[in-house]
Amino acid sequence: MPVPQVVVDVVLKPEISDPQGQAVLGALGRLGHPGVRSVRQGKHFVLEVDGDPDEAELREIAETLLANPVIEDVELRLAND
Amino acid sequence: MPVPQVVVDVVLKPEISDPQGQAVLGALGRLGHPGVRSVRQGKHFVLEVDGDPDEAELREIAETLLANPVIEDVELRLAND
Amino acid sequence: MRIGVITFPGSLDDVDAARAVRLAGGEPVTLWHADDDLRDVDAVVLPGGFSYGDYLRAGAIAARAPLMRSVVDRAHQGLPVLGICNGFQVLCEAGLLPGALTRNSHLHFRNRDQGLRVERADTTWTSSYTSGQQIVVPVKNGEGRYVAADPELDRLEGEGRVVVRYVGGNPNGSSRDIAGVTSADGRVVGLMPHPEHAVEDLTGPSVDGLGFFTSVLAAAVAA
Amino acid sequence: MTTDSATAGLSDLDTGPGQLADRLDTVELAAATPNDEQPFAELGLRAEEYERIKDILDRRPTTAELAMYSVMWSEHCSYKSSAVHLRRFADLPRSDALLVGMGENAGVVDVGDGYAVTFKVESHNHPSYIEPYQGAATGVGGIVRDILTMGARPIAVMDSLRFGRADAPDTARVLPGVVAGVGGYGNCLGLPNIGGELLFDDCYLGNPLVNVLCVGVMRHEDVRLAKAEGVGNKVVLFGARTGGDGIGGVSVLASETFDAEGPAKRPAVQVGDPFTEKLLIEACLEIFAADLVTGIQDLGGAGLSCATSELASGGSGGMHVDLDAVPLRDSTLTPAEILMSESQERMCAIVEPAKVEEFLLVCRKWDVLATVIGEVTDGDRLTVDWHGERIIDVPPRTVAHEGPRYERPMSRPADLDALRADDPAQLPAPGSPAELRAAWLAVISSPDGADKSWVTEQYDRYVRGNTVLAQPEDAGVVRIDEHSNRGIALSLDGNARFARLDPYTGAQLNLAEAYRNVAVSGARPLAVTNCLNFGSPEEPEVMWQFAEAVRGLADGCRELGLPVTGGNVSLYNQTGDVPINPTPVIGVLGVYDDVRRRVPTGWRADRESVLLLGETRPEFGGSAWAAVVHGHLGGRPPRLDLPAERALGELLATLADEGLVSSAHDLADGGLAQTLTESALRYGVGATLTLDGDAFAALLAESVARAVVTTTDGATVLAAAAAAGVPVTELGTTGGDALVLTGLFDLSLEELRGAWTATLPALFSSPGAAVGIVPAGTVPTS
Ligand SMILES: Nc1ncnc2c1ncn2[C@@H]1O[C@H](COP(=O)(O)OP(=O)(O)O)[C@@H](O)[C@H]1O
Ligand SMILES: [Mg+2]
Repeated sequence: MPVPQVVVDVVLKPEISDPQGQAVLGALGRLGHPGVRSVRQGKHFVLEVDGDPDEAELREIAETLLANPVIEDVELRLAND
Repeated sequence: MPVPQVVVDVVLKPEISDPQGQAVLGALGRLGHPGVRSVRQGKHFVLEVDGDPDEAELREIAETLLANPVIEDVELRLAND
Repeated sequence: MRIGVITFPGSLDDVDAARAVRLAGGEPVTLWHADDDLRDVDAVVLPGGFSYGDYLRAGAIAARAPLMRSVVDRAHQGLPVLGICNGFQVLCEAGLLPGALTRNSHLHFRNRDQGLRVERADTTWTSSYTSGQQIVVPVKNGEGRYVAADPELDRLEGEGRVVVRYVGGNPNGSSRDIAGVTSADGRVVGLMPHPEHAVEDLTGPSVDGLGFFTSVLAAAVAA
Repeated sequence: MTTDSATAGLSDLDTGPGQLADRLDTVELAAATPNDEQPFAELGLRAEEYERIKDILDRRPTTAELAMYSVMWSEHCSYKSSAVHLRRFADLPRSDALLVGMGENAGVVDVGDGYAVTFKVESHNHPSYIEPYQGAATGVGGIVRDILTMGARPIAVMDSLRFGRADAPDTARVLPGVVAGVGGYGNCLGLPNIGGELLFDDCYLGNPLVNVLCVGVMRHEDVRLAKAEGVGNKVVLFGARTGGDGIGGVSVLASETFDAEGPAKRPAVQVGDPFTEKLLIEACLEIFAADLVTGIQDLGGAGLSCATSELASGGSGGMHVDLDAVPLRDSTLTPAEILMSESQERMCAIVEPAKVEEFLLVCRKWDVLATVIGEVTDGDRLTVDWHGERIIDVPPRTVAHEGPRYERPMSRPADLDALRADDPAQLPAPGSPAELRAAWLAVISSPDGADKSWVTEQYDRYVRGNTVLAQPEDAGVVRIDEHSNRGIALSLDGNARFARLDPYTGAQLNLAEAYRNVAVSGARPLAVTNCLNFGSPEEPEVMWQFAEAVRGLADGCRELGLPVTGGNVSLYNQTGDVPINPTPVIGVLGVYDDVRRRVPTGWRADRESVLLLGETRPEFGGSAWAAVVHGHLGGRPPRLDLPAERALGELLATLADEGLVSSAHDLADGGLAQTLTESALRYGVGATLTLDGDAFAALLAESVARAVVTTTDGATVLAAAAAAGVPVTELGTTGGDALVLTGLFDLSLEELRGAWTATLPALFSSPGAAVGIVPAGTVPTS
């Protein structure tokens, strides 16, 4: 039986500047990929949980530990596979 | 018209140790979330492209520039919204 | 006066902070992150370092350590707290100070001797300075860029909550050159530069950092 | 032992004969199937080495034994090509300062007041080429564990780096990652980086050098050794879990050359975890303080194979390990893979049964995983069980200390005479003051001569609060006692151009430079370490270079009265069949009774006399001027003069002790021009100077045994120099915002600073570099 997986993506809020994304964008431009217009870099977590995932608990983990709500937004999804 | 978005998730290859994920896992245990059994931490990129995304080009960008193919795997998806 | 210095797993400048306390004339008291007892200290320093490797976000995991609950409670009752570098990051993550510290704009760790202007010489930790005084202390960080939303920054400026500002170059891209901020009551202060590395002629670029530690001692005497 | 290796899968062993998927290759099976074929050649063993293993065991080895012998008999672990030469160091006259000599994890030196210092350099060249950040990071981790293993608290690191041409695309890939890795790991451990080297040359393009030094301090009585003694004592493995990292790395990759396609086998890169290492350090120091171990060894190259066989071999010989007890990160590992894994941040200790509980308690406090995996046994066999069956039964000495030794053939490089005949005296010299000025600027703004702060600002120099001098000073200086102010100084130097022209003299010149850097800083030189980076030992010309360098270093140490406390050999540094220039990196440790007497390089005050100590000759062979201005390498290196170095060193120590000089800076690559530039720019103080005689030689020749000092008491310094037999030239006086060379030209500090500081940022500050993005096609296909 597959272990339930939860994927959490954490991205900087749009109003917070993202030097890593900027650096990637700059490099892509120089390397001949001018079609990329913007890049934002965030974090990606894959959690495996025992038994049935408790969505409320996972959301709390994501919003209070994995992300800093002062500067970051969170997206969470169950990805059983 | 929405700008086409491409999402790239970069994760460490399974055989590579992931101290970042380990640190999160340890914290979750101490904070009373023993149900989480494993955590892997990776990077999450959101790219906006001009016009129609050229999937082959994007895949190349993801695999050779956004990730270090020696230690990382890549997942790419189009996320028009 | 007893000044606690907390050691988290991955704290590095705890010995330095304790030395600075001693050189200022205080009694350093070691505190362990996993305890919940503040051992009757009169003030607390959260030192620099990489708590839990800073693998998740700088300061994020340490801010949730058992001892931090006591620190937060006592800080709300007026206990003086100083966060240096990683300590500043922990205080922001714990909600004791506003804003957040993120990856430097140039994306490198940077260690240099840095000019600072003391904007507020009336906090518990800066009373040994004069307002507007310029000092030199080391900075060394990879995630030292102070950020907050613009209205929040306006509010902080309006309330005079910026304690120190970078001069002669901004080492990490911090908003409005902010190097350190304070709580509304002036008793909790956080800053990215390392005053504990500027307390001896032999080992520092200056002895300008000593004032942070003498300030809190003076405050205790006055109280 | 740490490792200079990247890694390869051990797929041969998974499916090799005798290891059927459902049938474990046990000692019993090996005895019953003597004729099974085994993949010894794929594992880097020669046919006669394989035969010797069979002789030792009186049967064929099991798969696990074969794995163990192959890694331990690799060049990297067994020093099979270099050992016969390295003996020269052991033959040096015994030094009173040496508490623990060569052969242990690191040598230990008495620095007075009951303090002992241990220091050592290690290379992590090949892994850093494949994955610059992690390769360099794990290099720091490895050498730090070596120092910790001796019982010492690590107190500082240094890094000596060499890359291909500064403007080559692959350098833009490798350098930023290496620097970030050295910084990322060292900063996170809380170890100040106090110095190093950064040099560029085409010969390192496909084979950069990443050499890291760590230094540690302890009390004399705290010295720990790698030996397993006391029957019944427990073997405890602690630190990170064991994963599939770097399996077979040592044997396969440190003993293999790189061609354009990179290493032949797919590497499994090791990812460093400095946070775990920091906890490991604190836990170990608590364990040492409570006297809980009788022997200890770090796990580096060859992992458990190395640690168990070295501990057993260093002790009474008997040890039993139950491999099932090893905590794994990956449950699919085979026993051979567990034994060879190079997972980082692990240590192995021998603990008396009565102390095991307390040991485990300290580990728990620091969140360090610790597991009893075996015990010291009677007899002289190392045995290992897996799932209740015996898979290893060997005499540990044959694995760890009695590996093969070769007298490799040597021959003097065929091109050496032509190279030496190509005298730089034939190069066009600067004909006018304007040309000389241009040559000065070219040298100091070349990637080798330019300001290194782009690199060194990425390193924490302040942590621990005891750093007295760090980059860009001549030596890194650390206080080791806050009350007595006892301190130490360290410098690493490795001029490979000189060594290419003459490896014997070149090694001595590097020793002389490191010695001089320590001496100008006011310390008394005390001991030597080294990291010898060379090409393939199977090339007779390389082997000759190696032997000459070792002979040179040993002779130099004898003359200066310094012991060699240890070192590291890194061979197979080449691209295709082109070896790197021989690169013996030499480290000298010095000591201060009172570190407040340290002498910095920079000028701080106006109106001080600027004096040049030592004698200048028109020596340009292997010089920075010839390389930078003419792309030339030829002729003879500068004449070595160790008695003059010694006289200079003693004079400088006296001047420092008596507080007679306010600055001192040695002359090395780039000659006086480089030294004046650095001293003036440090605090922005200029000078007005007059050069006698040939201004070109005065500014750009690289004669040895020289230093510039500044003083407010010129007469006394002149007298002291005369008494010491050191020639002195009065150059002029500090002050102003320019270097004014009377009758020649002026260089404003502003222009000088612009030229000196712009080079590295212009090369390496592209936005992509910081996020690891470099032009396609430059990533090694591995
Ligand atoms: N990779 C490095 N890491 C740390 N410090 C470095 C590095 N490279 C150069 N430095 C420092 O920069 C300064 C200049 O280096 P170098 O010219 O090689 O010194 P020297 O000629 O005195 O040996 C020294 O203080 C040296 O320690
Ligand atoms: Mg020097």
